[in-house]
Amino acid sequence: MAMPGVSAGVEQMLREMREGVPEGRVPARIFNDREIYELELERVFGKAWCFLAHESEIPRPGDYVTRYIGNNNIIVARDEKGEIHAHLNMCRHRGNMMCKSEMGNASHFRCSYHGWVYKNSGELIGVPYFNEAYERKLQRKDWGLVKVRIDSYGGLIFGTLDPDAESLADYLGGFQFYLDIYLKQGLGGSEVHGPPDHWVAETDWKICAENFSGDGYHTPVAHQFGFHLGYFASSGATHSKGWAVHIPGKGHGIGLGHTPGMPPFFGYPDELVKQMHESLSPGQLELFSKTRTAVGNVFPNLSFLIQPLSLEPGDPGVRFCTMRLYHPVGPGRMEMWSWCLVPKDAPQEYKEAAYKAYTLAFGQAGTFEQDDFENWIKVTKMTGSTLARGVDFPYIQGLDREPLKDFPGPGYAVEPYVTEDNFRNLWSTWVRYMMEGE
Amino acid sequence: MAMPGVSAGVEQMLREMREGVPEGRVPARIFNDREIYELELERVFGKAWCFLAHESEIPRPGDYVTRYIGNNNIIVARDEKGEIHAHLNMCRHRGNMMCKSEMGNASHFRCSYHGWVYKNSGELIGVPYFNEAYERKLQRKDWGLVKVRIDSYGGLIFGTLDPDAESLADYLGGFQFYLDIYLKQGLGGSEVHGPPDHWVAETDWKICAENFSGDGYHTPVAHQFGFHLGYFASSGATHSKGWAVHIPGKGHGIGLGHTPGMPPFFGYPDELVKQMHESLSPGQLELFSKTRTAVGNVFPNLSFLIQPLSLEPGDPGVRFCTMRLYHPVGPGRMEMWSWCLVPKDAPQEYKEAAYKAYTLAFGQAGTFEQDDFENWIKVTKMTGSTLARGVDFPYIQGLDREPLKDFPGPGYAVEPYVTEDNFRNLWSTWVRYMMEGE
Amino acid sequence: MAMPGVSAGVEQMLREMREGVPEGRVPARIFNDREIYELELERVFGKAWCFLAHESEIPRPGDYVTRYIGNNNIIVARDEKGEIHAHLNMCRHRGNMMCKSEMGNASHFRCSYHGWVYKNSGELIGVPYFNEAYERKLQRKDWGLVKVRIDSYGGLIFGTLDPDAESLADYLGGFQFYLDIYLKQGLGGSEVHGPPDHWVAETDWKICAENFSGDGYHTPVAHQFGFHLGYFASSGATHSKGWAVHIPGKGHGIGLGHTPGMPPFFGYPDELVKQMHESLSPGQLELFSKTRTAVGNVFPNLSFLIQPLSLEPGDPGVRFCTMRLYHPVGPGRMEMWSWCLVPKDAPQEYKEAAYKAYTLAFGQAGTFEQDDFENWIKVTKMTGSTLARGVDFPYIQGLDREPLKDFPGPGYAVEPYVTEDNFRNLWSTWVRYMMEGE
Amino acid sequence: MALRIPLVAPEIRDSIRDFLYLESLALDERRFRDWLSAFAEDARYEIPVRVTREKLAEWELSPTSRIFDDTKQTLEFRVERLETDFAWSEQPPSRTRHYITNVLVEPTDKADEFRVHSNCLVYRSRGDEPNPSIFSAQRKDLLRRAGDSWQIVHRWAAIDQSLINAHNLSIFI
Amino acid sequence: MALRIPLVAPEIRDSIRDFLYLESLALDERRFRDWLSAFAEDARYEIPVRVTREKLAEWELSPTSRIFDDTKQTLEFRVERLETDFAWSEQPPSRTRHYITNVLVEPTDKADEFRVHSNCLVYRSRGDEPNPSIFSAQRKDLLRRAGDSWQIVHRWAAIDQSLINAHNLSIFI
Amino acid sequence: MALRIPLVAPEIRDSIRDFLYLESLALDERRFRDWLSAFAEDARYEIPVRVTREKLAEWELSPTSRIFDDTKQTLEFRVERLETDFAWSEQPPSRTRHYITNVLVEPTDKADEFRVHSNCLVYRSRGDEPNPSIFSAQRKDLLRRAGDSWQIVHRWAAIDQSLINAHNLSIFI
Ligand code: FES
Ligand code: FES
Ligand code: FES
Ligand SMILES: [Fe+3]
Ligand SMILES: [Fe+3]
Ligand SMILES: [Fe+3]
Repeated sequence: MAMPGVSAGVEQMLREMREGVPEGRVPARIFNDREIYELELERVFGKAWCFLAHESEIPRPGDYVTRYIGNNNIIVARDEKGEIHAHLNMCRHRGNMMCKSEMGNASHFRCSYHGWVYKNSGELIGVPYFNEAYERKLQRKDWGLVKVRIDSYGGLIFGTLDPDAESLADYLGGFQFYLDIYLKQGLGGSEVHGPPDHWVAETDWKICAENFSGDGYHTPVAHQFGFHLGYFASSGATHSKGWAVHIPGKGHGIGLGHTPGMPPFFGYPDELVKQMHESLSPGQLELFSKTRTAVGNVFPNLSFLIQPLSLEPGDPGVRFCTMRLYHPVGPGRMEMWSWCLVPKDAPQEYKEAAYKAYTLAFGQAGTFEQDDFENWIKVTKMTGSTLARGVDFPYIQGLDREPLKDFPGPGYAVEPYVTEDNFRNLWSTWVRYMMEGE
Repeated sequence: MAMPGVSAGVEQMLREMREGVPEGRVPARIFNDREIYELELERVFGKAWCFLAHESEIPRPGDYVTRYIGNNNIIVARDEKGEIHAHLNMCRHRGNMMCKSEMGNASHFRCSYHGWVYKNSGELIGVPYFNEAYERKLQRKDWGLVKVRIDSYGGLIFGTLDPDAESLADYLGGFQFYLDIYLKQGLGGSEVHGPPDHWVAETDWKICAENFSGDGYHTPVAHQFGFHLGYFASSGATHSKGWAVHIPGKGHGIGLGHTPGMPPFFGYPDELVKQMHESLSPGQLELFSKTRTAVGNVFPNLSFLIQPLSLEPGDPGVRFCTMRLYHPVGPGRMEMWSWCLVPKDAPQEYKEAAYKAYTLAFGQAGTFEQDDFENWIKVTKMTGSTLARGVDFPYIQGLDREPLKDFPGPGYAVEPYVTEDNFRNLWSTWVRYMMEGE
Repeated sequence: MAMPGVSAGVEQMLREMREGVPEGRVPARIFNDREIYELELERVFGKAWCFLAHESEIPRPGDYVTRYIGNNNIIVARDEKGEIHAHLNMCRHRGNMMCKSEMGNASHFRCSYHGWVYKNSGELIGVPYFNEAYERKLQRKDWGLVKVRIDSYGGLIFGTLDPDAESLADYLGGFQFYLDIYLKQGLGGSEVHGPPDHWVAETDWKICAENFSGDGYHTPVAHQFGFHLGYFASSGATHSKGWAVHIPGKGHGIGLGHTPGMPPFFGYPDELVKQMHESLSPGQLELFSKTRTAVGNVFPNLSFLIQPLSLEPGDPGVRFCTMRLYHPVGPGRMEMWSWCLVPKDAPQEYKEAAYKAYTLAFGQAGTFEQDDFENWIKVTKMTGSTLARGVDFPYIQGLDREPLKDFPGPGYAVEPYVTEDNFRNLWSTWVRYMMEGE
Repeated sequence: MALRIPLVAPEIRDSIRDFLYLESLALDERRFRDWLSAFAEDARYEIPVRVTREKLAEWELSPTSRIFDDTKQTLEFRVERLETDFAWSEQPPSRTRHYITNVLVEPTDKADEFRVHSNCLVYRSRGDEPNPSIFSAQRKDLLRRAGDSWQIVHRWAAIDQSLINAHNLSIFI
Repeated sequence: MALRIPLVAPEIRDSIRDFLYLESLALDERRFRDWLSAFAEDARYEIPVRVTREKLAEWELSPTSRIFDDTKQTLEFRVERLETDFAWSEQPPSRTRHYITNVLVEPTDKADEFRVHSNCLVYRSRGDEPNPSIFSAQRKDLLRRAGDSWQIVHRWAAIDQSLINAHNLSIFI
Repeated sequence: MALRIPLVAPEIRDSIRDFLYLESLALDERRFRDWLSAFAEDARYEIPVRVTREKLAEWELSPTSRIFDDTKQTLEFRVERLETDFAWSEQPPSRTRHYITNVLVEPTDKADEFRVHSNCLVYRSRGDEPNPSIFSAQRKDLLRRAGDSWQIVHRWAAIDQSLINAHNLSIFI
């Protein structure tokens, strides 16, 4: 019965969590624990589809970026034929790092230790002293870079370390419908405005993942200044309004906040709105046009947010879109990667305005981001203590609500925006991964 | 037989230690070992009565300080009725930290993440969107802050994480008699001179606890400069004189150093001495008046010291009182918290002089403190090495001495001041906690 | 069957490694893993003969240096009779560090905590309050410093924590023949030019040990600048030429690189070469005179290198000799200790020139050293990731080559210089230590 | 010789250096309104995103990505926020200390504007966290004479890290 | 404008700045008697205890608690101690480096006394510990002219941490 | 009084200080040829090995061991190397920032040469490593007038650690 390589304490906690989540209980301990972290590297990040890069980050042949899945550094490169490949960024000879930059362009990678050379598609093609040292006996084809399985949706490149993982399409399981709000801004779709900024935080990645699975509950308090000063187009009185949707069993969730009386797609330039009538389906249009805030998370650790920010108190503001990755680097420790996605076909001045709004609200110096992380490092600190190990948190919001009938999109949809249905789905999915195989 | 969650190696060491202490052997390994540290958090700091604050630190309704028991951050607050409460400083909703300051005054605590509001007495009284999000189903009374059991003696507020712990009075077990030398300086008793200074040291907390359980042995060497320059009213020749007392089975111990030929209570202002004839019992008076140095520790990690310091070489000097807490924060790593206690009813100029003497001798820049910590970080470093794991230290001083008959105070009292009886009691108590339940 | 105190995963890996090494496979995981590190402290550094100091570092009575074996700090001292002793640098009373300096001169060590005094030969001779505190009952002879067994070869002082270890001569097992190239530079032998410089690197010590066991393969690439700019007397075309020798079952290995057409002993002053005709045996002369580069490692972590460096592009350059110790301080973390050995009887100007060449090439700012460590920290980083745990590295160079007949020196000798025979011997020795006793 | 740049009159150099010290004192004493007043109405405040690139890459400081991309108006937005009771990231406030060194002043083609190079090491400590954040930045400011003092027309600061070791940047550089 | 304080004559500012450099050089070279001589007979040397408080708390630097609370006499006590062979906390000695920046000099109502602001970053390394201690402090000194040099009448230094990351403070700031 | 050293004319002190800033700017902007040009043909560049010793030891900076022991020729060797594509230790390049403070200038017996004391804190960041290396050094340079600028005749820098917390020293101090 016992889970191999798992302590009795953690196994017990996971079993109780599996029972508890449907009843609205989640143990504090999962948010800061070394053993949980190490188990996640193997069971969550070793199994799930994890985000690597957006195609617009490597537009030309030879372009590459280096990213992470768990603690594995991965090269994501576009080969000369335009095909994208992902490989562990480790030389097969003695394990040196091949690409030491975050981005670049190269058709071949040459190792700086003994000089083995690989094509950007992973094949080993150069071995010094192949005659003298190897007597031609090394089978080059067996020693290419370690391949990582990839697939993509709407420009998002995902990778999985699990050869037996289901397809990305099945993994997303309908969440694509909602991702389009971020990825199909206008006919040309979305592109990154530039490289992400990233930073380290003493935060557990799961706290962020939960928050972006649709935590509309925190906004009026954690970002109270925005309401107070009139920089955010919502009010405490109506802030709970909107919808929450998740894909049962998959862990993905999104919150769609609605501000009564606001014009459709407010904060977008008209011509972009016009484009979206073509780029989006009727069901998407109906839903997204009413959406002030779209805050969603793809299990495990990729999030998105669309939201307006006002530069003048009270005006509806400018809508911006951010994509963020929570990269775990230790117990209660992560790297935050934050991108701004802009509509490819939007006017340049809108792109600039949206980017400015993004930097003012998100990214390391963003005023919303700042407050989120301040809260999150404190949650992480507190949940690491011995007393917290005995504590469950309540996840009962919307526990006995019925899902909405004839909701335009797939998945399990409820009203209002402020609820915890998405979180329960996130945690039951997470615990299933953690207990995999037992 | 095996101790659950304890490695064979540590269990073996603890068993041998339990046998060895009465014979004067303590293993070096206990002073720097990750597993020991983690076990202590659970078995020592999760069970014992631990110091939280002195009542004079939170004199007014609403005053609070945040402190630690083990790695648990605790709010110690005085409510509007003047009653003192202690709670885990963690929001029950998602675990955010409630009070982010070391001290302050508030009748209510509002969480900065989602806005739950608690009274400073711990009750949950405010939940945003109670209707919209919770459909009024959350039982507020079930979700107050996690309460910590407290009790106090002579202004010292202690807390325990163990609901079944014996009473504080039983826990102190007579050590109160000796604590009075620190707590009843004059009729008004003692008060803190101000907030403690605290700092981090690569030191195991137990090294300090042992030292302050009455290590008169180290003084002439570790603090040799004081003897050498005439700033300390003792001499190598007579330094061993005095008494050592401990409470068997409780772990508390005190050393009372005596300098022949010094006037009673030397270093105190006369009027304070007059007051002490009222504040102290005859037995206490008899003993304390002969005491130059009173250095004691309440198991596990709260210590006190009264001692004179001379500002002019050779003069008897000024008596000061310090209270210190050794807060464990990792294997071989701690936070030192150091207070100066002054007699509430002493003349202001004496308080100032005593405080100046304290800062010159103790606190982070204190000349005695400096040398102690330099030694202690080195002990910690050395005891963490693989060879040290096989080494026992000798604790045989006074092994076959008889306790003193008709000693004025309770507990097991011996002569001279320089002996190791108190330490053996400290270690046998510690190992009992560590092996609890087996 | 199970190895006590070893996880199933690591045990499995070690078993497979034991099978795999002879077939040319070594698992990436050994280069960055906490459990492996902790096991090494006990099984490799707790058993092997480890380098402590060179006799020329403590020439006079009373001279001492403090060094490490594993995480144990060791005093290596020359007593008044000129005899050398090694002891754990820990006071037996409470574990304080005795010598806090890297080097010095003292006939006695006095502890700064309670004043116990030891002779530099380890005997406890002074105990304060021996009457008052110990009632004369402490057996001084039982409480000397913890002795470390030592032995030496050619000025190299080694120590072992294993009382049952074979003799140093047996341990070296013939490698002395090759060590002489470093230790017998001229009639007076070699001496240190001064204290080592040392620094911390996020590198596993074994990566360095392998490299210096004769990794001629990396030189043309890792140190390409030297070839490219003409500062190194070799060329890619001929760089593989030379010999590799190891002592089977002992783990020691050396690579001897040869540059065709270079004069014997080029880079040494003539008079030194003349001396070596006396200091070396005919077999040594024959071999060493043809050697451009001599790069060797004494298991586990002591390395040497002799090599010429040109200050003018193209000229043969000046020969220097470095000795280096890889001191493990954590998983994937080490301290590098780097000395320059100079021939005692060489002209001063040659010593200076050799030292200048050494600092330009090795030591923390050395241009060759810089590039080695840049590669090594990257190898360490990459081999710590979860995907790397499944990866083996190929060690097949020279797998079915025959050893050379009538080679002038002992051990298993092969041609060419660039091969992996030495490494297979290194790793099979290492894994034997790691699985000791099972 | 490349180690010589046309330097300006000592009084100007010293006055600008003192101005930078006064500016950072305002920040470190959390007098954010005073600090704002150091900026011209048309001021820009920029911190580009740094990317780890190979030696000869065309850029290391992203031409498009920024951590701060502010005007005086948006700086005021930030200051206004810090003045509320809800700026959680600065509650309790960070303890900062700006170490301004290597100040070099160059003339520009405008007589009343000067290009000012400085190194800025920012020490930041929060709560009871024993490990401070230390930020290192190269600054290139454009300063304009304003009466007998100065105004910042352009503050450009490049942080010397690509992965920044702090959970947020709720302070100014 | 709040970013302007009445500054003093360049010679005075420069001479005071050089004096502070000389003072810290004495400390970093462990010439403690020389360092003592920088203090006036009536000098005070103060380092208050810092407490983490909410933004608008009446104080963050304790009005009553101090880490150092010295007169010239007690500084001499400390120096005398450092001169013995038993000052274990400095045996072997700390390697310190005082980085003095942002020096601003204000006149006081006394013609021969000046209020001097400076930032002081202290780097301290001990033994073979690879991680140094780094202390950041705001200093406000009162300096008095003494012949053609200066004397410290009041050294006030506030360390920018409430939980200090060092096992002791056996050095001076 | 020991806190007074004969100081030099303000113009010289300021010009030398600016020169040191320009030199470090060249390093931090990786203009290594420019940096080389700051050295005289007969220049020496020395960083001694530091050893942890007891208080009264005859030396702490080894009289024989050095980390750098360079002439202008060997500095050029290093720069030439950095200009290749194979200087792996600087590929990608370190991001350095040299904080030069406490500059004191002393005359020597040569009218055109000056002894310059400075403190040098070097911040160095590499790749996506969040923890920078921070080096603290005391520098004593000998500078010689060269036209209206200066040349370094002797750069002597002592790092304030005996066990240095960096995997290499591929940068200059
Ligand atoms: S590690 Fe890449 S070629 Fe050897
Ligand atoms: S964590 Fe406190 S209200 Fe949510
Ligand atoms: S520890 Fe050395 S004498 Fe006590
Ligand atoms: Fe938020
Ligand atoms: Fe003491
Ligand atoms: Fe090499």
